Amino acid sequence: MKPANMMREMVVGPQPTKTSGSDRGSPDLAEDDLRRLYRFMSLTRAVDEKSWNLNRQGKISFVASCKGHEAAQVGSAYALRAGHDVVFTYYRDIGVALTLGMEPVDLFMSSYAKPARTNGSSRHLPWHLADDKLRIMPVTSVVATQIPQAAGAALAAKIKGEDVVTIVYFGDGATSEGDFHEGMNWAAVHRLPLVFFCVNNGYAISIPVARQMPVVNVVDRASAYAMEGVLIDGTDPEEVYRATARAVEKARHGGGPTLIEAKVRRLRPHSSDDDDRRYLSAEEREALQRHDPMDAFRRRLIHGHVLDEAGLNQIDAETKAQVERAAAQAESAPEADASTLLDHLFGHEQEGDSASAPPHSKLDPLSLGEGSFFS
Amino acid sequence: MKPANMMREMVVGPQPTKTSGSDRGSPDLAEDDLRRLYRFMSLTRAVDEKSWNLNRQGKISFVASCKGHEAAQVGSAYALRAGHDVVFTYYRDIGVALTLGMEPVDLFMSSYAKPARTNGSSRHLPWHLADDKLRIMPVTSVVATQIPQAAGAALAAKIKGEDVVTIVYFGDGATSEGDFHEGMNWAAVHRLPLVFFCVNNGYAISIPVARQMPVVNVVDRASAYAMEGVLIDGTDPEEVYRATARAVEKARHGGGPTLIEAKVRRLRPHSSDDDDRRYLSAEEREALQRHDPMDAFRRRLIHGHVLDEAGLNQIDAETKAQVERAAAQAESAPEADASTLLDHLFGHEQEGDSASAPPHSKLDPLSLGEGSFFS
Amino acid sequence: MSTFIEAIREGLYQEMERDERVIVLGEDVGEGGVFRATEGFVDRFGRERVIDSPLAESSILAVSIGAALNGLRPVAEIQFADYIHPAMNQIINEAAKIRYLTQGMYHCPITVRAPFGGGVHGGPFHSQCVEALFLHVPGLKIATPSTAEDAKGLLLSAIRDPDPVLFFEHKYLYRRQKADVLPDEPVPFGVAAVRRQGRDLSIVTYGAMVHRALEAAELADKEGVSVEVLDLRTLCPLDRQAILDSVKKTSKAIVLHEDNKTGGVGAEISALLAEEAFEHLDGPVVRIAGPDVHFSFSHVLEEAYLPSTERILDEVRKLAAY
Amino acid sequence: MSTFIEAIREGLYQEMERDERVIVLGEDVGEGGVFRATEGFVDRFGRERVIDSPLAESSILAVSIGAALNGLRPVAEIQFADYIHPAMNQIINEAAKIRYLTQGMYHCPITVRAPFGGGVHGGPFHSQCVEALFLHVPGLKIATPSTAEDAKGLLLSAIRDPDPVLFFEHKYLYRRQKADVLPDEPVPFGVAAVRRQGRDLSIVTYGAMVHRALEAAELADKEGVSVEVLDLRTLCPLDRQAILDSVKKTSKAIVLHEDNKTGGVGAEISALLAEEAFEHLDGPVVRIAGPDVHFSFSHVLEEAYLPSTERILDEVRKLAAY
Ligand SMILES: Cc1ncc(C[n+]2csc(CCOP(=O)(O)OP(=O)(O)O)c2C)c(N)n1
Ligand SMILES: Cc1ncc(C[n+]2csc(CCOP(=O)(O)OP(=O)(O)O)c2C)c(N)n1
Ligand SMILES: [Mg+2]
Ligand SMILES: [Mg+2]
Repeated sequence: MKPANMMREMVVGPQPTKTSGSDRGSPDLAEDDLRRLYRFMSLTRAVDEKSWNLNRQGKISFVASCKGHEAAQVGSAYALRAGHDVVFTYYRDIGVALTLGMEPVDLFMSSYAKPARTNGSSRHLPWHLADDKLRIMPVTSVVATQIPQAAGAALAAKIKGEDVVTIVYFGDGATSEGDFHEGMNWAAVHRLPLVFFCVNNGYAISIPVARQMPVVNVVDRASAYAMEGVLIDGTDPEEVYRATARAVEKARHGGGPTLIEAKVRRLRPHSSDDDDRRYLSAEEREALQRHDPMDAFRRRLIHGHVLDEAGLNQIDAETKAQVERAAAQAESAPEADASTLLDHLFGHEQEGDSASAPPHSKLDPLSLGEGSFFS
Repeated sequence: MKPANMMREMVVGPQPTKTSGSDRGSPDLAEDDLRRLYRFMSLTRAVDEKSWNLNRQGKISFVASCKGHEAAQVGSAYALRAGHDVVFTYYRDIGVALTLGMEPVDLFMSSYAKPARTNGSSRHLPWHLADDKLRIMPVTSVVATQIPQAAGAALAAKIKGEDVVTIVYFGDGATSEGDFHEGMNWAAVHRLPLVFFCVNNGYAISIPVARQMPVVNVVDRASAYAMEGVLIDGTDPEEVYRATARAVEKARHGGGPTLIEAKVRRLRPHSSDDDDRRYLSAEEREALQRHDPMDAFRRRLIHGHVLDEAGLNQIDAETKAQVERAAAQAESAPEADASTLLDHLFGHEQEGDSASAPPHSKLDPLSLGEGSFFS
Repeated sequence: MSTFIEAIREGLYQEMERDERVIVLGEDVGEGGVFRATEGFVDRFGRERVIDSPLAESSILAVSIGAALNGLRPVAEIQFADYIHPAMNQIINEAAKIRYLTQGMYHCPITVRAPFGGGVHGGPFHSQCVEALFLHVPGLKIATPSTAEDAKGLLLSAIRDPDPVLFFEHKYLYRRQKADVLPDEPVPFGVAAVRRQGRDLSIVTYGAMVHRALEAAELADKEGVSVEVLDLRTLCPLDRQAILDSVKKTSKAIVLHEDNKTGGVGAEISALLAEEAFEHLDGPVVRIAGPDVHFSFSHVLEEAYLPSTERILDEVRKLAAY
Repeated sequence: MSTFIEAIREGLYQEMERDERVIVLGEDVGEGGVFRATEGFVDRFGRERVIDSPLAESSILAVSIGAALNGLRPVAEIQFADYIHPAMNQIINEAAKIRYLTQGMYHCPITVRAPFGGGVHGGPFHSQCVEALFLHVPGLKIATPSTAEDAKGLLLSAIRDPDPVLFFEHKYLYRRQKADVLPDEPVPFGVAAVRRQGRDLSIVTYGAMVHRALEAAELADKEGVSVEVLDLRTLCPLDRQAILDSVKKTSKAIVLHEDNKTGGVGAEISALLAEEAFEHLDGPVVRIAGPDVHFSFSHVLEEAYLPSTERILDEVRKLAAY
């Protein structure tokens, strides 16, 4: 059993590297950074709350809330070089996207199923992030598939000799899939510049971690790959930032992959389609609410004289207003056009090969099926 | 790095159980047992040698030799209750089958692709064992698929409340597949009566373990599942027997699963289609031959006065003669009958439900495709 | 009145009562499953027979196979058919081949339940049709009930079947299809149902599209075109005789499904007709299907994807006039 | 003279010389691969670009996808097509959907090479045909060369293609097909080849069966039946026009493949003809295919499984006389 301080940062794994203090040279967070972290968390919370409310009003059909995950998402993304490092997310990682610079409207466009450049909006499910400018890679809803894909992206960076680090996000449930094992194994065998960031919220829908895996922590799995495992309190954005920054810099300098496990609590059901009262008692649900990362961080900022109550409220008011505008903009955006249904199944060009390549014949998706459907 | 005695039996994993001595009450091997072990190993070697020669003569088209694996196969199978415990093998496990009581002729029937009751003979590839009387479960050639299947068989035994232990064999390469991870995880979460028996011969075809996994030993993966891992010298049948017997009895008495890793050397190429001179130097190949389990065990038996040279040779002569008869019998057996091609795609009965079940209509495989092919 | 999903639940419950070898396993089945098919099962049958699996589909199938080989009758739930793909190796290379490769020494009586199909605003990963991926594989049976009665009756057959059955439940029907009385006995596999008699042309279909075909047939009737609607119920065994009989009677055929057109189940049925009913055909065999793209989340795109009653009616008119 | 497998090797080598974004990865590719397609590649291109993978097909695909998303052009080798199934999720749910779901923002230029097909005494796990499992999936291209020239030429197209290509190499042809001169330029996808002109009926086929069809056509010619043989070369894009053109000319069609009959590629081609060439057909569309069972190891059973020249000839005679 773990001691009471299990939520504190600790290093596990077979060859534990000393990570206490700032011996990896990861910069300490200045007050400005803390205020920025708070703003991103506040923005994330505001998007999440608004989305949940829109769902309850019947305006958007699906939300996988990230309430409770904000510190893990924002703190880790804050350690990345936006637009340079490669990012694989999963379906509730809006805090990662917002921290990297995605506009809230992009998230609402996807929730409203309105067509937009990013996130496969209108085709893909809400919050299935994709943005080439931010190097947020496309993902599906299929749990864990992005994990070995991230190994591929990291392998490419290594082959190309770039100083790009790849980070991949996933839940505790994802670690049961074979793809988790295969991705960890590849990364470790090839010592890839890759950070595995597991957000352990204790449940895969209704299934508690104890019915998913025989070990107490996800990081207990790191030793099977001779990989460093770092267990952190995912409700503390500073701790998340420091651990991620260290892992990222290690990866950037040839030190290979790290598995970070950020323990968080789910402050809402799994998704807007889930009713957690079926598997959690009122007491259990109430206990979860005590781990709201916003509350803790607010207290810390006040206590450290970084921001006072009024300053925090001011930020919250600003992000809320920003979010209201974004949601309204998405709500009034035009619906998808049915005539686009067949577009973009295949490319018509041979990228980078336009000169030497032969013309591909008959690549029009129209010829691949219902040619007359729209004609 | 492991100390020099890494090939000795040792226990790894997070909660190491004391396994030195005979404190689990596993019976020590009597002289009779040793002689029996030797006979099974000799028989296994004889079948293997004969098969290899038949392949080189062009009489049988495929052999996945088990030369070098005999002690691991025989020693472990000797710890099972034949016909009671459930056994999942892989394509080179003939020593397991012979020890459980399979007749050599059954193996040759499968090599000659002649129809027989067991091993899917004539349809399946050689040595893809299946024998319901011996409770050897059917397997395919697809690496690692049998591992989570074994968890299912063990789960069934647990649900039925039987004192049946399941054992599953696989190679080092198989541990890279997602199915290995998923099977280990199930077994550990459900504390199943299951023994994972990994025969680590150092290679997956041409790929050395170091390019397959980042850890030194397969048992280093056990801790990810809070499972006991036992590393043994797979060329020593007594050590193999003792470790397996302990794991089997532990499983039988509710102690849950164990991962055993038996280190062996491949004394032949991966299969009759492989040429290991492409990836091993002459010195490397020669060094492997120094780990022949037959030689070591013979010396031990002579030294311990269990059998003398003549006695050993006598056994070898007997198994050789037995094998010659079996091969000849298979060679002269009739070929498959083309008219059986469509048989056994589906069952025509509803097992155990004949009274209450409705007649299934049109289940004849003939109606499912080329109905007129043979008519 | 029982809904389609209640019929599933009742069938499963009845079989677990009747045969203690039956177990269910899958993600979240313990708390009832995301569609409530196993609601209350843990209370009645205990966690030993109602097993929450880790989030790992390959092992859900593999564990089912292993348990079946060791005497149980597992019913695996794949939460959405869209997530059956990680288990395809265990289904296609393992379950489907056991009986054939061992020449009947072993067999693999497992049932795999999976909600499939679109029209519920589920987007690309809660809408997929996967039946055609398995139709091609020898050794697998496939059921696709379209009514609440069949949902239960075919499920009883599936669970009692000695071979692997993929049981695809169209989730659009879960709460929309209802039955006054559910059957107590299994509905046999391989027997198609004529859902509506007709003279002028036959629509061969299955799953949710049965109901759109019936709507279109109703409208066509008002225009004087008599449409027969054949519900296949199971895709393997496929009731070839019923298809041939219907088309021999009407001389014209439309094959209808929601799944992508190319290489879909409709291709097999068209090919069957082109090969074995050629002399009886008075017109081309028309396929109405989803286009060869993926499902989309936007309701505009989803509607554009799904064969509509109007589109069916349109093709009926054209073919009738041929 | 180059064999089919040498043509593959030459094509791969040429592309790796030409474009340093091309990497190969797979089991045993470092020592040349079990069929020697990458013999000598490590010496020339180094282990950074010729990557021995762990034994794990899902990750071979996933790593390829991720590397493609990050700018490389991976060519993955699946040792035998029979082992592609663990990777089906990464192919069907991931690679095939990336461009469509992101509306072209991302695309996935990977090539997956896999030896397939029987006739080499490989038994149930070194003989499978898997092309039909992917034909149904929007977003995947599929090449099935039948000659050494096409083996190289289509491979160049595959590697330069901006989308995922499944490149299925019939292993029966590896050493049996030879070419004097290999093309230096890509052979375009989606253009079928008339391998033999004929008047009386068309055989539409691909892969190793092209050569059996030609044998049967030769024999039929002696009997006064003129058979056209159409080699599809790629199954997606499918050269629908060439199929329709050929059958409009001859009025009769046989669709031939080695893969299981039900739900095979032949079903799609038959359905296409039944739908779009109905008025031109003077006889049923005949499918000749493997029966709906698995491959067997016994040569007797394997021969019984595979469509033989005699069987093709027999069907040609019957259809010609129709
Ligand atoms: C392969 C696959 N199987 C099942 C699902 C359905 N599903 C969606 S989310 C989820 C639970 C995921 O849990 P976890 O990885 O812990 O992430 P969390 O949602 O808790 O953040 C499941 C089972 C899926 N999306 N993909
Ligand atoms: C899923 C799968 N991929 C590839 C193969 C081809 N193959 C057959 S044996 C083998 C190596 C297996 O190595 P290991 O598990 O160490 O067992 P060993 O043969 O060394 O005993 C490979 C790659 C296969 N049979 N199955
Ligand atoms: Mg979770
Ligand atoms: Mg090995």
